[in-house]
Amino acid sequence: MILTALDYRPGIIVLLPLIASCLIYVLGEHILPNYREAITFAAAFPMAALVYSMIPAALAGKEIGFTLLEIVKGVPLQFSVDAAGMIFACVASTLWIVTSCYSIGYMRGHGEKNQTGYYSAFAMCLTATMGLCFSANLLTFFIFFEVLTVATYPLVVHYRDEEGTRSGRKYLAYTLISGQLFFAGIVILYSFTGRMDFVPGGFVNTGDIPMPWMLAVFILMIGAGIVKAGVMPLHSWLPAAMVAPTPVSALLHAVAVVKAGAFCTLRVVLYVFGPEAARFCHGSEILAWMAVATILISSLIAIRKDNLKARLAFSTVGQLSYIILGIAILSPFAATGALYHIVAHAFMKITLFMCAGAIFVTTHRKNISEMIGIGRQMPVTMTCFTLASLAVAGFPFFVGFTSKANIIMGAISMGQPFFVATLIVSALLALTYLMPVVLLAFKRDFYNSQFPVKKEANLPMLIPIMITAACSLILGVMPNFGLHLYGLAAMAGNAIFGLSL
Amino acid sequence: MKNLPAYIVLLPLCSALLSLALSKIHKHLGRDVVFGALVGSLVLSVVQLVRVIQNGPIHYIFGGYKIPYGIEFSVDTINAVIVIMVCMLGVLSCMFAFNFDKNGDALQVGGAYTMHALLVLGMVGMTMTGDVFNLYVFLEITSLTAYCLIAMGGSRGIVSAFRYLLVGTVAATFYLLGVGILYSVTGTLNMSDMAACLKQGNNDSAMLMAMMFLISAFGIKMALFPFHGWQPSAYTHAHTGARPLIAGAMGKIPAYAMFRYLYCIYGKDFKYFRYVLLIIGVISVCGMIYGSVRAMAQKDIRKVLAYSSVAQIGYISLGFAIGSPLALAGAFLHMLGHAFMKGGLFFAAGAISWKYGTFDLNDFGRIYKRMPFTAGLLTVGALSMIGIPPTVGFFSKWYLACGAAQTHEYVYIFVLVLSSLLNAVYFFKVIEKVFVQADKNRKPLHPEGKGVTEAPITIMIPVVTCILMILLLGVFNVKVIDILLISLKGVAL
Amino acid sequence: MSMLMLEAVLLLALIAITLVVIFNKDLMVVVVTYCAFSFITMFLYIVMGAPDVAFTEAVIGVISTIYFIMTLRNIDRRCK
Amino acid sequence: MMTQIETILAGKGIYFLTLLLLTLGLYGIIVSRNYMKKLICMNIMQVAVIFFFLCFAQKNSGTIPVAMKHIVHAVEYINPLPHGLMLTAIVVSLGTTGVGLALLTRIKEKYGSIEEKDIIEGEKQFR
Amino acid sequence: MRKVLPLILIVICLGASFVTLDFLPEIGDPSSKPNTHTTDYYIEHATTETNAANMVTAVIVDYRAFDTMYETTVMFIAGVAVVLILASHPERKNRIRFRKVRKKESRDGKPVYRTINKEVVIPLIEPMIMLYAIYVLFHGEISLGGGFQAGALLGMTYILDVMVIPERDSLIRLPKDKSTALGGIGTFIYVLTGILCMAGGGVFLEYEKLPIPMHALEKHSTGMLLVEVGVAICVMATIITILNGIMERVHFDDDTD
Repeated sequence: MILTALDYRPGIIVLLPLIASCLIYVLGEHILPNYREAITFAAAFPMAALVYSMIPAALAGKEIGFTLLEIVKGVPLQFSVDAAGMIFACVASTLWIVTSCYSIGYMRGHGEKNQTGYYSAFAMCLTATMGLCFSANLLTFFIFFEVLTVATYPLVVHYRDEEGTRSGRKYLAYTLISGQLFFAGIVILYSFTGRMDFVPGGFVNTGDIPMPWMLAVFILMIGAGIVKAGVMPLHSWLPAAMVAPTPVSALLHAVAVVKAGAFCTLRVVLYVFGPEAARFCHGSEILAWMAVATILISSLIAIRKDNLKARLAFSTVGQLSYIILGIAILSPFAATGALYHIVAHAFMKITLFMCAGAIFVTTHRKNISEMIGIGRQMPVTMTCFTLASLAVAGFPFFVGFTSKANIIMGAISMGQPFFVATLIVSALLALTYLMPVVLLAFKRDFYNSQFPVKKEANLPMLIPIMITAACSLILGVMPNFGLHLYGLAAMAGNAIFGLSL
Repeated sequence: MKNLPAYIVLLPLCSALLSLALSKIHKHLGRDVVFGALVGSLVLSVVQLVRVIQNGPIHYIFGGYKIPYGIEFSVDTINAVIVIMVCMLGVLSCMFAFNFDKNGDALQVGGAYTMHALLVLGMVGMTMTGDVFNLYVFLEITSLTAYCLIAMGGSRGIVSAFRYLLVGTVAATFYLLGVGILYSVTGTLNMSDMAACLKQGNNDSAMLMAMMFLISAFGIKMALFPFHGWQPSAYTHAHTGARPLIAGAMGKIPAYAMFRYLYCIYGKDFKYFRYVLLIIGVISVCGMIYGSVRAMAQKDIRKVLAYSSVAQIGYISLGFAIGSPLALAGAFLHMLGHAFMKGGLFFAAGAISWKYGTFDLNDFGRIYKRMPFTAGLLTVGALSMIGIPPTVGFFSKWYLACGAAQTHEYVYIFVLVLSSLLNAVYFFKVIEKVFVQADKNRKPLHPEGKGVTEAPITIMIPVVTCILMILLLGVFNVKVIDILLISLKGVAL
Repeated sequence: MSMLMLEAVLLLALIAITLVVIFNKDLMVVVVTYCAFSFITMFLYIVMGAPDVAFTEAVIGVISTIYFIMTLRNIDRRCK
Repeated sequence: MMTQIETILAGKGIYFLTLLLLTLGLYGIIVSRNYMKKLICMNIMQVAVIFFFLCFAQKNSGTIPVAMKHIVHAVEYINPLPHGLMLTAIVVSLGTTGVGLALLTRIKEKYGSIEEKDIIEGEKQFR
Repeated sequence: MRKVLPLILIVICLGASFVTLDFLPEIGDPSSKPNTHTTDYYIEHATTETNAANMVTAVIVDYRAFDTMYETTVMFIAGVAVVLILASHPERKNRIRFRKVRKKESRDGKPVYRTINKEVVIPLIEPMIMLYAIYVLFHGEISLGGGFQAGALLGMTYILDVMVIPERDSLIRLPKDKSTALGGIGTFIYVLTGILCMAGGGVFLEYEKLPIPMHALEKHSTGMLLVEVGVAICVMATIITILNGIMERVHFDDDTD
């Protein structure tokens, strides 16, 4: 990637949480236990500010960034800012603040142990995520991808119990295997093309790699992304990782890990292979049909789950496949939709998870069947939950609508009626699995029996919930509000397919 | 400064020779002299590397005779780097050993450090020498000191040492036989002269036969897969103070000697070169899988690390088998990296055992609460073993894979992937033990307070340095690769 | 009889001794046979024109035999 | 007849016998179950290699490599270099034997036997 | 099975090597590679360059002196290793009982060791051996022998002493801590010679640069002599060390009969 302006901001952004992580680990347990949150915030706010400060440059289409050093022979460790990465960075940095705030409430309210490790690993995850956002080439991307894999592990095994250990192993098995295959794919790709840098629209020409190899490399490289994104045959680590504390689930399912998977798929399909090569080797078709199957099946599974977090997890699996589908359709609209769905899903799903966590901390209930009438006790929380549910289902004037509409338009423009049908059916299914929660919560009959008192969760938990719920409403009405996220998504989508704005 | 290479071997030698005599004056005087000499060697080896980079290879001939008649030390960038690695591990493990010589008389203390310095000396000499028979002598020095250091490890140690002695002597004999065959067709013992002579004559069958002997000799010494039988118990039961050095550096030097024979003496003109490489490739692939599979079943962290060494040595010889410049550079990077990884992991394990006297993985439960730094460093070392960026393990794997892709040997890439996944299985088992699983009732050997209680500083410095080296080598690997490539350009495929 | 024949005969004798060493059950016999081995070896070195090596071997042969015998006093003579 | 045998001996025979000795030593190391015997077989193996080196150092009608006034040509002296090398090898073998014997003494003290079977049995007692 | 399988393997290897042995030079061929390539130089220049008539000595302590230095070090290592192995975990019951001075008499009143007459061995044979050792040491360059053999012979004296009259102190009396230190010092003399050469401005072990006012060839002789003395001391000390180490553990059953 040729950089037009030298700018060290991406590097600082990556460095900030890294320093925070190290500081928390070193000082955490015994020296300054109560400064963990302070350190986190001290890193989170400047980081978000720095990310926001780069939006104008990204909107102007300037490619800013810098090369740190040559990380392996012939390939630099390079950071640059482009529209797609910017979207993800904005989401992640914003939600880090929100989640940290929520974590304080959750951890204090729930009396969790091992908080040092938790905050440290959390910051480390953010380092990796920011690195992913601003990586300018595949190798840099891969390095942060693997760091993310490892940094998430302590969060999954947070409770140090039997179940946590088991899901930790499952998580590692899935992500490490796919990561190593990704590595093999990168090596083979590099040996054929000799290039590594992300180019909108890809740098692989159809003649670069002989055909069976091309599909093999495509699948190897996609594997890592779709495992992290939880596409269907490879999703089972994701519900298992539900054992972790709720802020972790929120991070896993809304901010860092799964989005990183989706983002990885985006980078590989659209920035490495490009639409032509992806279509040429039939990789995109395989990807699209996997996504379709996932959307439908996961929604059906979600309906049957009684555990709220499990239901949300399967919902996540389905929603992420929207992004994958949007990428695999290979049209400008769909790509825009996919990118914007990263934003949309982040805000919606984090609201839902945080609500679930708030309910758990306040009432210690996990299952939906036990929550009948909870709307009486926690009206604000449940209102936010309702808003987010509607957004997930894709109601107009909610954030989910904008992204889905774009994907549907892409599918129509590519002449794929089946995908359109899938998206619409899945919206209905989403209503089917989320609305019962809302309806049961506000059911009048049980108002006085189970939850007599009005008692919300504590403020550090409530405020983030309200903020994200509001965001998912505001961004639905005004997609370009504040951070110009929709504009960035449209820019990226157009750049990939070589269209001018 | 023209005697620089000589000083590097003479400093540890003199200190070792006088260590026993000095120990009679004061129990720890010999030890301090040895430590000082090793530090001196380290400094000089760094100076040497700088000079080699600036002025090209150094050829130092002892006795001042002409080149095929005297013994030569030929130092190029590759072995200058390896010498630094050996000296550094030597210094660190000498410092580490300070903690394990409390109960011994002056003779034992002085003797143990004598052995330590001589082991370093043997490895340094083996790396720098340019004479095939001189290599044999250094090989024997390395072996004898290693037998002794392993035997000092207790009841199992003596049996391991005896087995290693038998096998090691067979290896030395094979090496001598290989040298004999080569000498009988060339009439010279100097490596560069021998290479020139071999190119002239039509000696392919003799060379092939010699190569078979040499591969088995070095294979035994570096514990390559079918010859590794002695290694796990030897690494496991060696003297605690010397284990990091033995496990970290000792296997690498024969590997370097094998590289010398393969690429500097034989070269690509050798008729059966491809077949030899194929054989090495096959056995290293088998070793990579076998070592990892065996390591998974172990409960003792020393055994885990020992079997993983079998696998990791396979990486190095795989690089030799691929043979493209990048793969060779990767093999050497892995050689350096693995020395520090294994050294660091053994240092960390030693720190834990210094406190709790145990190496059993089941006793490691949630040890991070008592020793968070050791646990964190252990984790970084383990991640490097698996090959997670930005540690050096990833980058050496990268170069190996790139080399394999350049020569279109894609099988090797998948073996690398498979092996690192198998590594992940048992190293995450270790990490899980350290961080996740429940406490076992450990009893501290030394009185300790509440909360965080790390091992003493002389143990922590080696651990920290090794892990730091892993990260530095990882991040600045291009510098190392550039230095290595200066000398690799001429010899690689 | 030429030198080469002499060498061959001596080598054959050594091989015979080696067989004794491998298959004998009494370690004392083995050690003493090994002493004979080094004695014949010394001759062989002289025949091969290496008096220096022969001299050394003569000395070493004695010393190592003494070592072996000393060790034997500490361990069982019989072996299975 | 005699000359034929000698040609064979000069070409391959002596080498073959030396190799035979070497392999017998190796066989002994593998087969013997007594560690003392293994040690002795190891010594035999080393001796075989020394023969190998001395074999090709010989010269027909050469004399021992000590310079004498009336012999001046290089052809008339036996090759001294392998002799020097083998001196080193012999010394090394003595050192190895000494260390091996010391180890054997310790093994006997610890395990009560130097038979492989007993030692493997005994190893299970120690961690 | 255990005996047959290696046998089969070895027979196969031998057969294969017998078929392919052609590449080795014919024995006794004066024009073969090893007998011409570098050897001619050694043979022709040994006397003139190093002032040593014995070419083997010239090769080992002059041309390849560096090898020999480490060979000596190997001996030293062996000695220290034996001491460390045998003393690293002292156990009371296995510690040696130094032989008590006791009258060895069998039932009919005659001494046990009748076959070896100590009155002959001690005053006559031992000094002769030592004298011979010193002769070998100093004449290493012009005739057979050298430092190693001399050292071994000196060590033999001690061995003989100990073997013949166990209850008597030897002529050379060396406990193991002293003998190992002595071995180190012996090797150090060797190293020091080399270092002196460096001090004189040469490379390591370049005898011509020894800082002593002598003719170049004499310097060679001096250097070689110094080196050989070092070797002799080290080898003697090591042989004694190893013997002491092993003997310490020996229970002389027949001592106590």
